[in-house]
Amino acid sequence: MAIPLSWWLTVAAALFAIGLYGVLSRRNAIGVLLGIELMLNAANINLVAFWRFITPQALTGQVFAIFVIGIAAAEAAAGLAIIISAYRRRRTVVVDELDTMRW
Amino acid sequence: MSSEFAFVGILAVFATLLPVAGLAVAWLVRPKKPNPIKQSTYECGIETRGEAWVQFRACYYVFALLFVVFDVEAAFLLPWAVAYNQLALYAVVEAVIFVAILALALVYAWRKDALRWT
Amino acid sequence: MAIEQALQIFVFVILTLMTLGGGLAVVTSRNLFHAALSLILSLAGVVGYYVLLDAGFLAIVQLLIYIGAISILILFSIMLTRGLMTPRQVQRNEQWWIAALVVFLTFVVLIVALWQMVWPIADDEALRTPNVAISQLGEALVGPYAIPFEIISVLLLVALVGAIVLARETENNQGSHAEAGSSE
Amino acid sequence: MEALIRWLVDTFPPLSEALARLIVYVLYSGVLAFVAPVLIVVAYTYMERKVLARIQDRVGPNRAGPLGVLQGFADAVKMLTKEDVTPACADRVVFNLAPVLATVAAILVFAVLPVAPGVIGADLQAGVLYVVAIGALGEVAALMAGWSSDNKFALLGAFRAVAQLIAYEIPIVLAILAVVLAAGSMQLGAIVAAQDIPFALVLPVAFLVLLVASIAEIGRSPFDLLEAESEIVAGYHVEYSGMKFAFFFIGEYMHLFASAGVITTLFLGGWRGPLASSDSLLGVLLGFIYFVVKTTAVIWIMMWVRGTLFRIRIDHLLDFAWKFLVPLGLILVVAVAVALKLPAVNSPALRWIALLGANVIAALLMMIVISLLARRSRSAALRAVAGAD
Repeated sequence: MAIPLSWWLTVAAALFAIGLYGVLSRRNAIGVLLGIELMLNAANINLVAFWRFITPQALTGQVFAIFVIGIAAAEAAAGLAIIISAYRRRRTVVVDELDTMRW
Repeated sequence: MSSEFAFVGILAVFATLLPVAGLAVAWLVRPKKPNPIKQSTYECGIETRGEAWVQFRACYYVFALLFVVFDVEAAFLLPWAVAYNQLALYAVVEAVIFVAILALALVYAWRKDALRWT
Repeated sequence: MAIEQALQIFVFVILTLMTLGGGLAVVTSRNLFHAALSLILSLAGVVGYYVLLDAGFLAIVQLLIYIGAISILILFSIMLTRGLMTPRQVQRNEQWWIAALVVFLTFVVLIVALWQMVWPIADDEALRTPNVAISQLGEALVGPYAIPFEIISVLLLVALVGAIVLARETENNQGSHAEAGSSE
Repeated sequence: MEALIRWLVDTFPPLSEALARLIVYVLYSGVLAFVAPVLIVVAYTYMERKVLARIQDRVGPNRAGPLGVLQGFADAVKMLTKEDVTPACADRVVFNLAPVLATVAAILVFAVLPVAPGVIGADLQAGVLYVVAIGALGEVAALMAGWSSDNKFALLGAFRAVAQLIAYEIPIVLAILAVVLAAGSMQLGAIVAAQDIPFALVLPVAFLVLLVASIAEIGRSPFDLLEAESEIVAGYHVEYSGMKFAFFFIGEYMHLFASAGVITTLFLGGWRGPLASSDSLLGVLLGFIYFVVKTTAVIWIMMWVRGTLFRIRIDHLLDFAWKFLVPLGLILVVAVAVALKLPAVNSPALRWIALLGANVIAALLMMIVISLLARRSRSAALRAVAGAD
């Protein structure tokens, strides 16, 4: 293994930070969702890296990563449906303007 | 890194080179005489009205959704199919339940007429 | 062996440029369609990461589900919510600099923490022979992980039902009005 | 491949195993990426024109070279020297990337195809899944092309294309699932090795599902809605001209050959045939010939279908995928799984019979369901008519 574990974790942390920035700074709901996808991927890189370096004989890391991908699919499907529904009712996908649930 | 994926990587690089080289050669030999009429949008011959961003119907989304659901199903069922010969009977029952739940999703979409192209 | 290691590092650097560069473009691009395409680039980098980590099956699942399905879904939704595409409005909210600060601090904390940590790395023998058999993965999915396996299918069913209800509800509310602008 | 690597190492002692492997890989991927596309496009465009001409009672190309065999090269020169017109409003980067991605996606499938005994670029553990996953890149390319052209027809074509491609990808996956169940592996090499009887004979329903869905997946008539000339000009690549269009075209024919190759590998025994083996050079060559002949036969069937059937409507197209092929595939997978676990199935011969039985039962079940549904919708329609009176 030419690349040590800490490099992988660093890259994953960087990707996570980028995704977090996207979630916090985007006005567009779909942009927020893109940020979430980045964060999920960062988590997945960590899972696979830990599996490879710490428990390479076990299956847990890979199985978990597959479950995360499956859950990400469900999350994207439901999230985007909500966004499309909101767009069709309110004609906007700007997060700040979707505030009916605030009160 | 396994050697099989190394081959896929090499092939990916070469496969990118082909169109890039082709486009580069074409860029060198082809004539370049642009004018505004030529570069306008090619639709009906009369002048284009409005932007290309016409509103699309939501039923496209429902089909994409079903696709995602079944794609995930495939990713889960294929390892099961590979291991099938080593599996006991309970594993078959589990997978049948898994398929049945997803078939339920299809039946629901069907019953709700979400599959109809209106 | 040294050549192979150098090659791995080279590939790793390229993949990192793809992943992080794509990620940066995702969060900064003004054009949402470009942001989604950058997401695909970033995800392709992650596919390469999985290959480098010897998780070949996972790499292909990532390609199939993330690039093949989820990003198509995202591109579709971007095209369905068109209003935001035409005006070149600012895509950042007012608190973006607070967000940047928070994110930077999080990143620093994470980096400091993970570089100080001593990880219980497996022994060399185990590192050389990772368990990558797909058939064992399949056995695990219906064996010890049987309950999550079934729950995933229920989750997908629920997500689908919810999404269809949402999409249909709005169609009924707006009736023919919404379809007036449709293209076909 | 492995034999060639070993031969290189033995003949040129200073060569290390890794280096020999690298040389072989570079050579083979060079062949796949540069030689194969040219040969395939020239040969199969010529074949397609001749076959269609014969079906339509015409002569077909007969000017360039004897019998018009050089037509493909003539087209290549024409494409190369054509002026490239990019719409003024197009998003140039994405516009130029789309044909590149379409070509790359089509070529990458060849990495896992066992084209001759022992000749396979990468016998990935998840080979068939890789084939399906790479197909998804083509969808992304279509969306990129349609979006960046800034043209209503292109965008509409891209939407239609993707709706169609994703609809028919699911039946493909389900048919493949049946094959994987029967073969017990996702490696294409192992699937070929498992076909003592070609799977087309024991899994005929899965074979037909894959064949029909593949025709749809490569967007050929009767499923050519994505480039229906009479409706939406030319689909997502309306605005492309010259070499950029040519690369969409190359990608299409590479995709055609790759799909037919996958069908051959999964269902027709791949390179298997009398005397084909990896032991001798002759056996390898013979295996390659069997592979090409079988693949060409599949392509010929696709051209025959194209020349015979007319384009179907988009709602019928999607109905056919979601309301017929997908349920059929689901029933088939369950039936095959159950058949393989029957206690009586304990010898190879019985295994084949059980598989065939599962296919027949799945087809019958689907027919019963369809006829019941058809009867119900007919009576509902009749009631509606009666109510209207």
